[in-house]
Amino acid sequence: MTEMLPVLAVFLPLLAGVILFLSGPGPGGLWALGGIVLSAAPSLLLVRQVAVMGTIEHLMGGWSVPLGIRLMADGLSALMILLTAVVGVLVSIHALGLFDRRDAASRQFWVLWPLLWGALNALFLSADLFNAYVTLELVTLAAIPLVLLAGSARAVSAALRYLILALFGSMLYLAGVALIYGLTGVLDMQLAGERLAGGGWVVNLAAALMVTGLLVKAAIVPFHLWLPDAHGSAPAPVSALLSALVVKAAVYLLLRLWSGPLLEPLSQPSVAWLLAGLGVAAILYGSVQALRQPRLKLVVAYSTVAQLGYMLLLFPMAGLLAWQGVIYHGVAHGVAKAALFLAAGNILYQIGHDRIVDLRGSGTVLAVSFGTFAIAGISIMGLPPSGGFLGKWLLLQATLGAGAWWLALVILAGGLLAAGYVFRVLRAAFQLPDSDAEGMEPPVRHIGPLMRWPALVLALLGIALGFAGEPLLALLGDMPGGAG
Amino acid sequence: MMGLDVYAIAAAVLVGLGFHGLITQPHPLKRLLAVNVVGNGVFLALIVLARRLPDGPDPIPHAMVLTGIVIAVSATAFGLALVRRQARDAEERDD
Amino acid sequence: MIYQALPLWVLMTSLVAALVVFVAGERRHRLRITVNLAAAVFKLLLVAVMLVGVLRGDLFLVRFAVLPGVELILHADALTMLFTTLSAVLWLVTTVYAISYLEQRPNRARFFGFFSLCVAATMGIATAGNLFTFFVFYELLTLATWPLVVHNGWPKAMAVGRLYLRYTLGGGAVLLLGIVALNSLGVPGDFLAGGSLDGVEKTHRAAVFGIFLLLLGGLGVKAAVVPLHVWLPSAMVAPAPVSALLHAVAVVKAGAFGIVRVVYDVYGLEVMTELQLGTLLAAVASVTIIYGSLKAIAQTDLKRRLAYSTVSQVSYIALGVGLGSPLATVGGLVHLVHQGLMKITLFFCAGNYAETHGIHKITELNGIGRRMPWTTAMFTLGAFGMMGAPPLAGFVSKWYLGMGALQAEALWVIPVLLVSTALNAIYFLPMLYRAWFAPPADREAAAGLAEARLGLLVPTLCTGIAALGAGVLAGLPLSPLSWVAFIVAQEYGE
Amino acid sequence: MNLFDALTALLLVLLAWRCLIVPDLFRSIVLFVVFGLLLALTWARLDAPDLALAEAAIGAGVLGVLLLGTWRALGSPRRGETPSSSLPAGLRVLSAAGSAVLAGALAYGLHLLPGTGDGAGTLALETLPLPATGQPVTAVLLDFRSYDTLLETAVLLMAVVGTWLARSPLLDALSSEDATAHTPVMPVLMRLFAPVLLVTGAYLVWAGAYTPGGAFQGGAVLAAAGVLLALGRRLGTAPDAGWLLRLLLVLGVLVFIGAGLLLMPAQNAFMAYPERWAGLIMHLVEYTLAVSIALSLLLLFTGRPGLRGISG
Repeated sequence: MTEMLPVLAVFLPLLAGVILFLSGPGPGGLWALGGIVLSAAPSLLLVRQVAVMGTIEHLMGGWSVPLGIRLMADGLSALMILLTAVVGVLVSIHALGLFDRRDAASRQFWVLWPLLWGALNALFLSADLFNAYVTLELVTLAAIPLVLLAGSARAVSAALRYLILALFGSMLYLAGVALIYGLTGVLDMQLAGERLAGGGWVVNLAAALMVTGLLVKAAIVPFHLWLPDAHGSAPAPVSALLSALVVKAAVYLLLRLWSGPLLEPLSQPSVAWLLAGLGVAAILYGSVQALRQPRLKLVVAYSTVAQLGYMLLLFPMAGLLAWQGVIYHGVAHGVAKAALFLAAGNILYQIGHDRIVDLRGSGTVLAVSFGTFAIAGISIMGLPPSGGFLGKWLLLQATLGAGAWWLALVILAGGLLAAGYVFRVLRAAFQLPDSDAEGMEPPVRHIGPLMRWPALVLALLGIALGFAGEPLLALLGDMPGGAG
Repeated sequence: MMGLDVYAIAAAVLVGLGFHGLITQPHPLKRLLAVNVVGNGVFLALIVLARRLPDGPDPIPHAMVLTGIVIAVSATAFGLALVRRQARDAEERDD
Repeated sequence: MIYQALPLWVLMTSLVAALVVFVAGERRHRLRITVNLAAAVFKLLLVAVMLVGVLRGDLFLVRFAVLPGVELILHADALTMLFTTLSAVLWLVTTVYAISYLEQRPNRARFFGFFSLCVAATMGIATAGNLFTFFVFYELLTLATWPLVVHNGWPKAMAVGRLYLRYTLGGGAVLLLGIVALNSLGVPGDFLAGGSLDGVEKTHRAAVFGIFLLLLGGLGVKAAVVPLHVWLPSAMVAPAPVSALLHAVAVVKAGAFGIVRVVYDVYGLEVMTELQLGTLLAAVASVTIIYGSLKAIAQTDLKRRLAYSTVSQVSYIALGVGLGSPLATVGGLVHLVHQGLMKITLFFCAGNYAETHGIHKITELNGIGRRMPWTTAMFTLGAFGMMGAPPLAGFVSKWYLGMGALQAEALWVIPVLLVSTALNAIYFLPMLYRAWFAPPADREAAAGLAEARLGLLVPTLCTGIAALGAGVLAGLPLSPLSWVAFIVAQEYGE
Repeated sequence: MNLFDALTALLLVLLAWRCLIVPDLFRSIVLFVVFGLLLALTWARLDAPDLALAEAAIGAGVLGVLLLGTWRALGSPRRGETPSSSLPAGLRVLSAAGSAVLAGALAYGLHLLPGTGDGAGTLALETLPLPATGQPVTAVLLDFRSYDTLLETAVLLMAVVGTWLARSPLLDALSSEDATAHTPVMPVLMRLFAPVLLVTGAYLVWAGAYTPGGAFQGGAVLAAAGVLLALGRRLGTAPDAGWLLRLLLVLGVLVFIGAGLLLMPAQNAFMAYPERWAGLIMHLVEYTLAVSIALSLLLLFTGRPGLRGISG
């Protein structure tokens, strides 16, 4: 049974998507709920098995590598799958409240989202360079239509930009894969890594192409242009999924390549520092932009641009602490950012806009949404007790251990800037309304428990992650491939 | 060494051309074409690679290209639907 | 097991109260008041049990590993109890005061929720067993106090809130850098009597020195050490109970307490002396003492004057700790409690004046002693205490500080203490004169007795008398002074 | 290498360059289609007949129809000249230089690759007699790396759903836009070609196991027949897909996943088939996939969930 779990983790969500596609406009939430359960169950079982037994592999079609495709669930995969399952279930519940399945467009959410879920799991399990390309495309093409659910012209433009850049990014990645296949004749990550030992000019070129492609997909500065528009204009559950999981997928693949076949080219100091430099630029630029956005969802979206930057700080430090820190940060960000987007979406839903200046004085009526935003914000700012803080702690330990003082300062500055944009929103909640606007209280739409609770639970999970370092890092285990 | 192969050079040039087109062309349809040119360059490179085996063409790059074509065309078709929608939105805004 | 985890329960009491208050919502006044008071009383009981336990030498320890090699540790030693007891007592009193003060005002659920959270954070700071845990609660305190500072929602309050965050979060970042840097030298930062550097100072002398500056910088913000004090006088826009709490117990004391922990339980006195850090600390504290007093004189607003007085007085703690001799330590630590009692009394009085007669300026105090004799009496008690008039609490602190300076052969401290006392008199005595002897400005103000309402007056009386008692009865067992002597005996291994 | 190859390569590059550089959108599209056809020829020459077919049918054919249709559907002001680049000249030069470096590096990289390969490809050719299909590429697609193929069909499904969500159906736009569909040429074309295309498509699917061709190429040709019918007003769109249409759209994926999952407990691996049944299963997968692919491509063209036949 255990060896079957990786396959089930990929195909039961895909199957759920197909079944929901087939089920048509029929009955409402129950089918969707069934789809969620069908998708989440194998993921959680798989994570448990990995925690108990260590790495699980599955040879697709029974063909051994290099002929066939290998699925591998190690600690990192398990952690990402767990993140996807937890965020996925909670966002799904929120979506049950938001998307009416009787509406033709909203119905497609329940087709695309399980497909996306399966695609994400497939990517996290992939141990094959070309299969990773296919799964990455799957993730992208499931994600972009979801952006359209908002139906606005802005969303359409954002989706188109996103599509073109993502397609270009994956072509660059594929070019790199072609070169690696040309060098080694294999596509399996581990085998390719063994045969690439010793490096060379072509390996460097392949690494450059693949990494650039992935940076485009991960929206790392300067390839971030599509992200704020796409994430800022999509419906809240979609924004949550995009920011928490989809952009992480590309970063995940980057980490996977770094700890595997591309270890040598990416560990050269010049490359490592270049990547970290991009990370620093992303942190500073994204945070400053987030401070200047007029709309709540755009603040949250630019915050994603900034937070992704932290994950690139891994490369020059390259020790176990940095590895743990970066991944813990990624997980914590996923949970907290999903909560932020859901909270922002709830505010938007309740009062019909998300202009920050006009939020003044709404703290009392929107107490729960703002409270959720605040709790999730703690993790985003990297303040204790939260998952974001533990990630920051590990990263700081890693930077100081490596003697990179200025990186430590960047991390701290990023935290302070994050505090700036989080509190800028919270300030609106505490501020008194303009005196002349009084008496014109805008009507507040009621949100049901389905929309309120998942956001709050996610935010609280962000706090709980501040106490869960031991078990999660035990699940993550050592760096794969003995990197560093 | 693979040696000097005109098709390999053509593949590389196609990638470069597509990249340039993507950066300089503002029209989304043109940009979609540019990305497809990049893709076709990569596919061509894979097919050139497939010819290195002594016992006939390597089926693995061929399978990769076929998969790649289907993905690229699917994505482009979706992209075209977005281009049409964007144009319609723009028209409605103008009216 | 349950007994050993008492520090956790003490913390949880406030945390649960905060949660209940948040969840219960704005309209359930009775439930909120009941929960607040019950929690405060219950906590006081727990603290009393723990106090006896510590005296008996029982071990209180809770550890929880959050990361490999990084633990959250809650423990209770004598120093913990000093701070915990002070907070628990003052929380109860302030809760009573705040319930009365905020009657009929909006957003009370929010206020009391964050109020309890703030106390929970303070308890965490008091019971923290290592720097990591300390930092967790130190930042939590920032987060919990910001909503209290901006509670009124006026544009001015929002601006001050921004200033407050800039200072405290910036300080937090610096502190974090220091803690992690210490960690990367292999020092987990556990709080152990006598220090826990484990000889690292011998191999990394410069780093250990630099890290102390980082730690001091981070803690100095909350302790309002000049020039990091700017936020404190501005934070006076907050409602009076908040000011009282910020000044007497929570925020500034968290900073001062952190300095005490770092000096005694992380660096240890030997290292402090060896690296000349004690002298540095004492010098910074002295500057702050004088500067704060000078600024206080220039203030016309009552609360602002009190705020600058706080800036000055809190640094007595740092001064005593920096001097490092046993007697100076006694003076510094006991001031942690004494200043708390006296300053909270003063702020309660200021709140009473503002709430009952709308008095904010010092000039408006004229003749108020006749209308509000009880409040003014307590104000007088606090003021004389601050000046250090015997036999009040402040005198005890200053006496020990002075003796300690002699013991440490730091004679330059004596003039500092004398000048400070003189300055205290310059800014307190005129207020007392106005209140008791100056004629009231208008006729209406001269008319009859108009004391603050009972909910405000009783807490004021309690703290005022406690401040008096702490001085007069300093010789009794379990007085703050005796307890501090008990701590010092442990720290110096006597 | 000979002159013919050199000329072909040069022509490819020239076509791509012109396609991206001409301001007129229509010419640009036509050039792209021609480029695609020449690419197909090139691939045939480079021992890749499967891919040549696929490129001709899908890359040039289906995509060409979609591109031209989209061009028609764009409002007249947007149809003509595309705005030239708004980038400052300096940046354009920079971009050109960057592209040149990219191309150069890639060419040099390809040049440096070892002249022979040893690895998965050789292994695939050696293992070939074992699986049920004799065509190497089909064996890779449906057996060794069938997982990729399965996932890629899911991409098609996503693109179809995405197109619905874009709510800009191409067929409706075309039929409302102009009357080309009503010209007398159309029905004739349709009557002549639709059956031919259908037969060709079916043949390609069936033959895929042994000769060049397969589910994708055959599916694309079948889709072309559908496009012709739609343009000739024998097929129209509907707002909602009936259950049969939905089922056919995902039939290939369902059979693929179903076969894999059902046989997994017995075979201990996903998509490993017992030797006796392997041929049958693979054929079943290929046929159902072809149907789904054809329908998906057709729906990418029509742009709305439903299809309806128009009698007349």
